[in-house]
Amino acid sequence: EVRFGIMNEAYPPFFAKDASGKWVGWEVDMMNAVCAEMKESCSIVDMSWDGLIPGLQSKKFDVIWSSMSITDEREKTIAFTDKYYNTPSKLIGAEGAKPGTTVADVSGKTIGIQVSTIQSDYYKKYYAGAASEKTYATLDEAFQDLAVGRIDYVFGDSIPLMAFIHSDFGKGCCSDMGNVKDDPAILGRGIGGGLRKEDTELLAKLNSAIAAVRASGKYAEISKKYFDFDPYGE
Amino acid sequence: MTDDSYALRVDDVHKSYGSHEVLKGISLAARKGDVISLIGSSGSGKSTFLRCINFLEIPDRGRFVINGEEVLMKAEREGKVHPANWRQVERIRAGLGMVFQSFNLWAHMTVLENVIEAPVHVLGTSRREAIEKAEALLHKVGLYEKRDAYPAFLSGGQQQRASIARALCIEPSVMLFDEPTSALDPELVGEVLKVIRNLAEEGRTMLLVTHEMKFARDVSNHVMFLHRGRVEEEGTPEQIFGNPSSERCREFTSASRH
Amino acid sequence: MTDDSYALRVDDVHKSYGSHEVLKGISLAARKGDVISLIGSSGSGKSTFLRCINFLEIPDRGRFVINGEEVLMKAEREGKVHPANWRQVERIRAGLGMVFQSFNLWAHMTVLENVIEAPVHVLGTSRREAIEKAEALLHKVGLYEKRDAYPAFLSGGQQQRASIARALCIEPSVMLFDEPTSALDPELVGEVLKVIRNLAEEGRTMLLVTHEMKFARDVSNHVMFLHRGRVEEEGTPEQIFGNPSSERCREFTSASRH
Amino acid sequence: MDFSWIFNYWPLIVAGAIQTLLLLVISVVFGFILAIGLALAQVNGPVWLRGCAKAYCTSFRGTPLLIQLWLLYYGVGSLLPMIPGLRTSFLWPIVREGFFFAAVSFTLNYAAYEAEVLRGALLAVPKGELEAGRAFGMSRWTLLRRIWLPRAIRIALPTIGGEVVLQLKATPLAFTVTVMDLYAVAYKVRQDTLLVYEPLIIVTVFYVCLTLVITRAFRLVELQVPIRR
Amino acid sequence: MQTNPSIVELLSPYPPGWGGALLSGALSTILISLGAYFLGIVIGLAGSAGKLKGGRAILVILDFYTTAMRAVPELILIIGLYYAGTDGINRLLSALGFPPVEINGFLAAVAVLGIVQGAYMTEVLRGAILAIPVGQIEAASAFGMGPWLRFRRIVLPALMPNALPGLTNLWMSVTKDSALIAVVGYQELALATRLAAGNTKHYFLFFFAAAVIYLMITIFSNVVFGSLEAYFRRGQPKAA
Ligand SMILES: Nc1ncnc2c1ncn2[C@@H]1O[C@H](COP(=O)(O)OP(=O)(O)OP(=O)(O)O)[C@@H](O)[C@H]1O
Ligand SMILES: Nc1ncnc2c1ncn2[C@@H]1O[C@H](COP(=O)(O)OP(=O)(O)OP(=O)(O)O)[C@@H](O)[C@H]1O
Ligand SMILES: [Mg+2]
Ligand SMILES: [Mg+2]
Repeated sequence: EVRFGIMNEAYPPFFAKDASGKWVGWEVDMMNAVCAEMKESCSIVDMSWDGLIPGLQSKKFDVIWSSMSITDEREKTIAFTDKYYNTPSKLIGAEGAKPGTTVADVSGKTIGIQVSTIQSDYYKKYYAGAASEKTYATLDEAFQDLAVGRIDYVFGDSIPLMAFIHSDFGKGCCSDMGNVKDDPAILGRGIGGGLRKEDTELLAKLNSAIAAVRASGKYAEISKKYFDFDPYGE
Repeated sequence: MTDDSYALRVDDVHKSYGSHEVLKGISLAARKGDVISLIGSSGSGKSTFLRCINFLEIPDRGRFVINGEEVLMKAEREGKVHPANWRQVERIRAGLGMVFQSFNLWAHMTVLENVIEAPVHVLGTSRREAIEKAEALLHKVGLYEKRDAYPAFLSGGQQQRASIARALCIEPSVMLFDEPTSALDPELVGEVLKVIRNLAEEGRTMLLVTHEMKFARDVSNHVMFLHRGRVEEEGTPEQIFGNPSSERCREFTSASRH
Repeated sequence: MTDDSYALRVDDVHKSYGSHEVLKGISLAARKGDVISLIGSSGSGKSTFLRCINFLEIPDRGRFVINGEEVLMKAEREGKVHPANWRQVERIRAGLGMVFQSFNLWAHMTVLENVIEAPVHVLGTSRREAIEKAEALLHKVGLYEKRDAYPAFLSGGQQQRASIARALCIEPSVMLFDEPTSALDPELVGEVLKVIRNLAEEGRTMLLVTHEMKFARDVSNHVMFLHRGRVEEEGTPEQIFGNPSSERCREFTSASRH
Repeated sequence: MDFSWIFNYWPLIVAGAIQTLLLLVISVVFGFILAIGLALAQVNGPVWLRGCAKAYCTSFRGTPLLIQLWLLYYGVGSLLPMIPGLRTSFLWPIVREGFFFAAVSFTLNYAAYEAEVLRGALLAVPKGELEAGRAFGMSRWTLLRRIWLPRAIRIALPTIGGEVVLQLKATPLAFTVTVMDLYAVAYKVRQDTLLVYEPLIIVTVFYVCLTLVITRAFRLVELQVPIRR
Repeated sequence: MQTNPSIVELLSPYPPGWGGALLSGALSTILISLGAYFLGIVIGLAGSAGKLKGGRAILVILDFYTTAMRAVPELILIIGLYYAGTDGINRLLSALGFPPVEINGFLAAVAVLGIVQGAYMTEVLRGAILAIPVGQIEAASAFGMGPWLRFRRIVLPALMPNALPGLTNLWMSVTKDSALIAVVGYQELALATRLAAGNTKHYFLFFFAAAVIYLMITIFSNVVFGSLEAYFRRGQPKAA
């Protein structure tokens, strides 16, 4: 049996526990597909973010499957599978702001970024000199501040950002500034499952299962339910 | 006679706790230099009467003239009265010294701090001056060595002496003593007697609750016997102790002689 | 004479607070029915001595035999001693009644509850029986009407009487009274005198701290005069009050007569 | 254990520690002053004031601090720019920041808890000592300043010490309004490196030191007046 | 895409409404808090007695306990006990040839929160005991009461009015600190609220609902603590 650790917060459409306590979302469907491919029975263990790494290390479960970005820094501590999705990053701004994501566009403005994301690395490399940064624990808080005008942009993954813009709350206040220029070195690594470093056997199995799901068309089938584009990225 | 000629004049004080009427109309008039003793059995309302005079208990009824100043009262619901102006009461209190039956020293201050507290923070005496006066007083009551001790570490009599020194240090024109010698040995009682006599000679007025008849007789020029919330009998010490007219008073005073 | 023939025997009690040596070796021996008065100036260590006898203060040194039972002591650091067995101390205390100088009634209990507390919870008397006895005692000290009042609402003398009733209710074989009449009027003092005489006739032993020389003379068969932490003089009341041999004692006792 | 990350993060750590300290000191000092008023209102204020103070304490102790912070930051905070002139005044850079809202809501919350403690302590001061003060002609204010409060605070000292430490533990919530306190820095390090214990240990060491300082300070005040036992 | 459910639908006790999840979260919150609180009281009583009466060694230990347990973030305690602790125990067990055990997350949380509460309570109770007029305790000793009887009959009733405000505060904070148990995968009120809000994006609605539930818990507790205080203040004259 393979146990998957998912963070016990709601991150729709990727994962969320519904009111009856059932796990739903793209990432959950993906997990089931990968399990079917591996011919393993799977279960979900949910934890707060604080509990994920200790839970993995003390073998409460085997894989972190919770939209975790792959970074060099993190790879020092745990092992990652190949990416299973990678969505573009974008800026959203106040309604009526001029679309555009170049350094000149954001110059002198304040950008809200979720703590310790690939976007915050990207900010450091490109925007740091021109714009100032505000760090948030969650994107939701950044959205709120954007709505009341404390910050000028939110920089993050395009999927939650677009979901916000289309929500009741975001509709009136904010609009899309466009995707940022890609930098594969930072943004290109995508989301992967996290494993204990010694579990190389499971890692190999997961990697081939992910590839198989992608190749068999199952991936596209799942994605169609949630998105009108391919979340795998380039 | 006008109010002005009295240092302390109290008329018809009433006080009840719930349905229990403790004071049923007590009056008193003291001229400057008078020493008036209040005697009476335990629970007869002596402490309550003293506490009404400085409004620690609010009397239900009564008229109070202290140092020539009448305490303004206003009517409340149920026919009771209330001081109209607490400022005035506070000002008047600063001229009244009180020694409590249970001492009530401030536990977070040393003896010396207790004694200088009111002079410094109520009367505005300079700290140095207050300390000088306090130390002299502490000498007088034999407590100089204990000036830096906290009340919890004192013997009963020492606490009582500290409490007396505290009251004397504000040089009040009227003093209210609630059994000031209850915890003192005979020698100290003699000392306190001397102190009170000196104060009376200086023209200060004293109201004294005591259970020691000999002390009352020695120290006072007027004695009041309280019984069942009324003044049963009053007069000079000779009269009260030598030849009381009321039966109850005779019984009471003779008990100390049996 | 053996220890057994004494109801209370104390040898060479020492007690210091910090560098201040309060008791410098006090001894006492009381037979059943003895009433011993301790007199002495304020701060001379009378209360401290009483409190050492039931180990509210732990004496630095001393030997204690109470009701024929010796309190076991063990040596501690710095040459001081300590009761070896607190269980034993508790058992012995249950046979000692104490009236505190500051009454120390339990504030969260009514007068009646205060009085029956120890009989019911320490001695295991049935509640009904304890209440009966308590009510009789409260009658005797004139506090029956106040049995359901909380201590904070009592006058000083009423608190003292409640405290006396509380001590009597456990029918102790040895009683320690710390100025039991300080807040009482002369009539009540007479009552307490009678109570003590009755108790003595029943064979109970009493140790009594008092500042009222007349009371000490009337009630006791032995008087001890404490001075500077030592027993300066002791003897029968006639001797101490009539013809004291020490200068200091003469001074002290004569002060109450002037 | 791996502490190599400290080299990259130490400026953040220092800044975070300062933010934590500032939040603690501000909320404790101002909260305490507010608490005195609230406690007094409950102990001997007029009926309506008593009711208001009680309601304040109940609602601020009764709801999570996080929610109070959010209501203030997103609710009141979004109304602030509508006050004419505020945007251009010198106050704006202060009242715009999350730190301001964190400090205000921590202060309000701390005051509610502390008021309750003080209320009990004020009631525990022996009545006789207050009467003595009154008998010597002390005004309400002098009595409060010289007798009632000093006595009450001494009685409550151990509990107050605990409340201050509790307040220290509440400061991490400031991160939800973008204040990078020490705990937030540790959170960031943990997110970046996925190290579980090491960043928290730095926080712990800082908290322990601060708690030691707090408890020692309270001990010193406690020892000022010896207690007979 | 999502339709727009009404408030009634969102708060309905049956899924997909979140009312049920919130209420069962509230129940867990209360249970955890109660467990931790009573554990804390027991520890606090023992701790304060030790601090007041104990010898040097006990004092040092208790000082360490109250300082450390209050200073160390609960998160590290709970992670430490639940993860590192179980790790350690199981390693020990397997070395001894026993099968591994599972520490229940709920019990771990109650234990951690209770131990932390105990540290605060130790101080609250110590202060409350010190505020009892010493004569009342001496009187109890003088009448031959043993330590336990003395505590039960005299010290406890006398300390309660002094301690209750502090104890009430601790109860108020533990009902909120119990949110920490999310670390070990338990869903109490705060987490249920975040889930509901995150799922539906109706932040204000759910945070408001949660605030109301917390406030109800508080108001009910206030009634309980208030009547306790009134009871224990019997015999005290009114404040002037
Ligand atoms: N706060 C109070 N509430 C209710 N009754 C009270 C209160 N204070 C005093 N009493 C009652 O009023 C009566 C008079 O009390 P007071 O203290 O004036 O007596 P006293 O003459 O000073 O007696 P003592 O000589 O014993 O001190 C007593 O019966 C007492 O029980
Ligand atoms: N806990 C204490 N710490 C330090 N000194 C104390 C303590 N208790 C009493 N003393 C001191 O010991 C001495 C004797 O006190 P004690 O209470 O025995 O006197 P006493 O003879 O009963 O006097 P009184 O007649 O005034 O009650 C006093 O000087 C007092 O200040
Ligand atoms: Mg009286
Ligand atoms: Mg004494």
